[in-house]
Amino acid sequence: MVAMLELKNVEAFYGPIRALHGISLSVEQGGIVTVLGANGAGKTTTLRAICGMIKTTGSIKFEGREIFGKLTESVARLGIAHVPEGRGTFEKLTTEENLRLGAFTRRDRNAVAEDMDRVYGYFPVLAERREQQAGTLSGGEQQMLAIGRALMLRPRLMLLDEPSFGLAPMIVQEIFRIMRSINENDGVSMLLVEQNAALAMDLADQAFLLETGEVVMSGDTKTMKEDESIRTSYLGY
Amino acid sequence: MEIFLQQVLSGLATGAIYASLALALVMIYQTTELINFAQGEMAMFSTYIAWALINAGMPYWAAFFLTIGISFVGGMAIERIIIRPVEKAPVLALVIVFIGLLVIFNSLAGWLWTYTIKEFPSPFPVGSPGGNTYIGFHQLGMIGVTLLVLLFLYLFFRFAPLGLALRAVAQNPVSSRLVGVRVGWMLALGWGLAAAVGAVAGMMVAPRLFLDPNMMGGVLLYAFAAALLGGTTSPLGAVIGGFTLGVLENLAGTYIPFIGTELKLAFALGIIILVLLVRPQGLLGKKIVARV
Amino acid sequence: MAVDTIEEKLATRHAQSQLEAKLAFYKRIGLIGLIIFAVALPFLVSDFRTFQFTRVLYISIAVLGLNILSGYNGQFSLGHGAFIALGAYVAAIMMDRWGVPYYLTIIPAGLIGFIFGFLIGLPARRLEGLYLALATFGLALATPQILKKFEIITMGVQGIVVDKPEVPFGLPISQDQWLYFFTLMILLVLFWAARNLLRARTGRAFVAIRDHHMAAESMGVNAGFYKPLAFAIGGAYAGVAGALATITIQFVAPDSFGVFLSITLLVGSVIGGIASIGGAIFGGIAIVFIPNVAEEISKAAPWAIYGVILILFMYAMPSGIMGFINMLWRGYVKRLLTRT
Amino acid sequence: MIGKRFLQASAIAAGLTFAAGAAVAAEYGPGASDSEIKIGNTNPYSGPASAYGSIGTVISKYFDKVNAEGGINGRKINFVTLDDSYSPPKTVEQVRKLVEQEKVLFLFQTLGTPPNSAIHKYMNAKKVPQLFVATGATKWGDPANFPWTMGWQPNYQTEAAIYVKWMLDNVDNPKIAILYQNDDYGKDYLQGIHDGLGSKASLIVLEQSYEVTDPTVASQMANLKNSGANVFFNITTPKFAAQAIKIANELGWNPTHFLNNVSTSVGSVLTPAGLEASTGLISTLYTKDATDPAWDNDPGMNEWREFMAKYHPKGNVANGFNIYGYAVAQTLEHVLRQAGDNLTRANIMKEAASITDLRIKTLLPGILINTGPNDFRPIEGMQLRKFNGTTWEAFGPVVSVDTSS
Repeated sequence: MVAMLELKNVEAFYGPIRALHGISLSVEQGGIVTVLGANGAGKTTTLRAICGMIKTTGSIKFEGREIFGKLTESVARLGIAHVPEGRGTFEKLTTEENLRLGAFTRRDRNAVAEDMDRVYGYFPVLAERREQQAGTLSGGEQQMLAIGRALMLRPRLMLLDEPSFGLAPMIVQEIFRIMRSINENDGVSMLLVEQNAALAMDLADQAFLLETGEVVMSGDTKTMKEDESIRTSYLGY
Repeated sequence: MEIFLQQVLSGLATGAIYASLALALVMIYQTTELINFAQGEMAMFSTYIAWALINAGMPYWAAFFLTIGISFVGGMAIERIIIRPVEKAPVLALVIVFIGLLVIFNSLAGWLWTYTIKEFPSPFPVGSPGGNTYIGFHQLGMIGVTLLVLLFLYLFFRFAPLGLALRAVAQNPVSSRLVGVRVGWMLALGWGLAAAVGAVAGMMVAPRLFLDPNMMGGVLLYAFAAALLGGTTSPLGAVIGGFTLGVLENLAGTYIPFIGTELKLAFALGIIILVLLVRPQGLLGKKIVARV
Repeated sequence: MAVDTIEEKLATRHAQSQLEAKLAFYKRIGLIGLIIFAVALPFLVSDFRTFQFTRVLYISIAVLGLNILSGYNGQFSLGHGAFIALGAYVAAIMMDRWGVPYYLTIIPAGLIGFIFGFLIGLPARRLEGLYLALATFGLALATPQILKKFEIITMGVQGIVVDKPEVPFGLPISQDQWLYFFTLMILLVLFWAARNLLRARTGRAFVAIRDHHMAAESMGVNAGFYKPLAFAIGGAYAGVAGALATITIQFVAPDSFGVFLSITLLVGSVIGGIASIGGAIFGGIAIVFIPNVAEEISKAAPWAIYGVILILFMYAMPSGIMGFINMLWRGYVKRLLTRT
Repeated sequence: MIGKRFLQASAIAAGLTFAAGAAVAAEYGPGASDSEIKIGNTNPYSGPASAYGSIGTVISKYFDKVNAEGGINGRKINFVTLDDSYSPPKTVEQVRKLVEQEKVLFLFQTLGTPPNSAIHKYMNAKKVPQLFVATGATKWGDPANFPWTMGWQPNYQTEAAIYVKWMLDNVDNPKIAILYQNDDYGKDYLQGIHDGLGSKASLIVLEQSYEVTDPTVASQMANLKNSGANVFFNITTPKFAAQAIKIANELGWNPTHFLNNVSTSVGSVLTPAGLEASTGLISTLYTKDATDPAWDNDPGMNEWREFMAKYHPKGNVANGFNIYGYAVAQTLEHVLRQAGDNLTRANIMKEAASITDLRIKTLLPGILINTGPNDFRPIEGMQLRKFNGTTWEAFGPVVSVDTSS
């Protein structure tokens, strides 16, 4: 089976500084893949490289097509929705306007309206906050909004950058539960970057471990969980 | 009392001039947080285009809408061709480019059409309602058109996806890209809109001020002040700012002998600065309280 | 070559600073060379050119004031011409009304510029970016109107004519040469003072406020004092420049100080490199000579050419001439580093 | 003192020139030779006052014509005109360039009161003629103190005095309102009105000023109307004049309306303002107006039209500056022809001060140019005219009011 997303030997640079040293990884159709690693290991950079947000070399294929070197907005138009680090909320717009923006590239009005209802179905709290300025939402609500906005693109692949960051455990649980059902109900593949390895390993079927810009270990999450070193350094038990 | 009424109405009519250009300023400010100092000269140049079209025999309204179209495309072209290379340069470099544009348009207009003032037709009837001496049909029409443009912009930003995308780019270009908004074209769209709104402003004020290359030079500062007073991100604020400024200036010039007509602008600016000291976001600008 | 580890980075930085210390010596030699050139200049060119360069010098002083205010302290001013007008009128009135010799007008002009600048700077503390731009733009626009309004003091639209300074001590040079040296001397003192000021506590406070307002405040930098101080210093430099302008041109009138003077200063400041001391000289050169170049190219529409030159300049050097030179310099240092 | 050394130096230089010149038949100052006469000029070609730049342009074109027709006494005119943006410091720079580097024989038609004020002293110290300056201020006609500077057009104060005199004779119980531009030109007129009124200054009920940067004078006009005045002095440049005339009409205010000469163009002021609204305006004119149908078949104007068509096709015929520039250039041509082969600075000045009854065909009938060693005011006569809806009709004789006393 052809991988939905395939990175081969991807290097990425911040100015003269190389942040990724030839990463290769892949996401299967309908799968959830998590990228683990310490701060500065290159997790966020990997997502940015996929979206053409930084200078890269190597090959990035989405559904068999080379997307390397494309503009960020063109990548989004292919059906890759990026839920960025820090949520990227349009703070001065209302919740609903944020969601409408998610569907900016789509022309199928009726389906957009359906999707809007579906997002409100997943996150009823957003429906309550519909006309509120998004900047005034709580952190958890903004995270939900970010995921909802990504969903509005009707993506085939979602890139999620630390959705648990700075949120209370209860809310994190809730968000991860919804992510699973999005994956199952809507068939959206996911590439998840997480610090909270335990949670991520539970959700994902595949995991890649990054250290200073290199993949040091990969495999399906069940086997990975058994690994001694992973358990002590990332899972903490 | 009669002079008071006269000055207020005349102030509103003048305020419409400031408001219409302030609207154009707000268009570019929304997306780039910059005040385009060349906006007035661009509006003046558009008005010359309309004048040339009308002089070539085109009916008024055809020329009116064609000019808006030309200005829109022209504005976008300026962004794509001239502004784009300095998009990432320091703000002041952009300001210098704006100043460059200002002098280019001014000089070009003088060179092409000379500095002799031109009469520009009004689409509204001559005279005034009921023959009153306070406010004529044209001034009323000008105020009406300003409000129409405002309504159009309100609807556009509120309901059109492109309008929404423009606002999004203004706030968060990175996130905008992630949802597939072509940011570069949105900036160009902002310029196109600004040029189009400016063209309307120019064509509305020219019958009052008479068309010459310096027609909008003096208006720019007022429009700038009006936009800030209203809150630079709010089209409604810009319009209210414009009207307020027009009236304020007239009343100060009339009723405060020391200020007189010589310092009325300085006085009006002083008041605005005082307002901004108390309310830095302007009358209608929104202050956002973000939670982390 | 991509630099990878922190250790390597630190090592290169160390080597770099050592090298720069060595290069500083050459820099100093270069500076002395420039000063010698500046002193020799009036003997190499005609009186008219000398006069033109005198204009460059005093305009450079004003641009430096603007650089301190806008470049180092981040307060954007579109009204710096007002301070020049102030200094110019102080000098003109002292010379014309009270018969004060020209050389005694410089310090009062600077002082009044300083005080006035501080006063303007007080409300400006609460105005950021565009608001400050508007306020100062308004100031620039109101300057000629105010000068006309207070006719009793300023002689209104007629302006004031003053005498051209005589060469002192029987020196065998022309009046234009003497004026040039007089201006050059003041310029050197003011540039030296600016350099020391900006390297000292005050300069660091200016920059800290510009870059991280909140952080600077929390670290005990009193922005409420330093921001008006930057205005005051900018005003003082412009005031001195104004007095020198009066002495050089021998005439002041409200029309000399219109809005475009202020805009031109900003243009010069940005073209020279706004956050630099040396850039002010390039700014002065640009202000005096670009219009002449534009005029050479097209008599019909010199302003259009002027605008095109400005835009092309910003394409080529978005951080100004000094920014461009610094970039070349850093490239050169880097090349030296990789060679060692 | 203005540089004594300078004066001495230039005196010696002048002496040398004289000595060298005596050897041959012709005498030349700097900038003059057997083949060329070099003339300097500054005009605002850039900046907010660029509108005046068309004067410099039309003068250049006129000298193109002169050169194409063989020049003056066999010499081509080299007219060097530089841009000063109407900024006095720039004027000083450009004028020094003209005098010291370009070494022109003299300056001609330098434009604007502030720019000319800035170089006034310099020109007289250098003893370089500052001829026929383009400003109507009074101070240019002062041969005793400034023997190297001469004006050309009637000065603003004279004009104002003419209006005042006529008004006092013809308007019952006058109450005066004034709108003026807040600069040297407006203030000069204002001064003229005050001087003309003398002890009757209390007749002025309201004075309102405007800045050239103001977009509109609507507010001022409302106040002026409200003052209850029955006489209106409209001291404005073309754009504001057209606005003021139009607004007065809209306000239903019909005073005795004096419009200054600067803005009398039928085509570019009165037509935009509305010909009906303009009917009844009173002004003084000294040049013919191309847009006034009265001169449609005038031979003098036809000559001018031919010149415009052939040498300045881009020029706007409705622009009065094109007639002004043409007329003043013809005045200079007369002076240079009169100077013959004696082209020293001193002689140019002497010839400029000895014009007798010169008739320029684009000036109104009856306007003659006269100068003398003590009369540095070439045009002094003006004629009151009233606008009848299509043309300016003369009434009364050519008058001149002497304000020099």
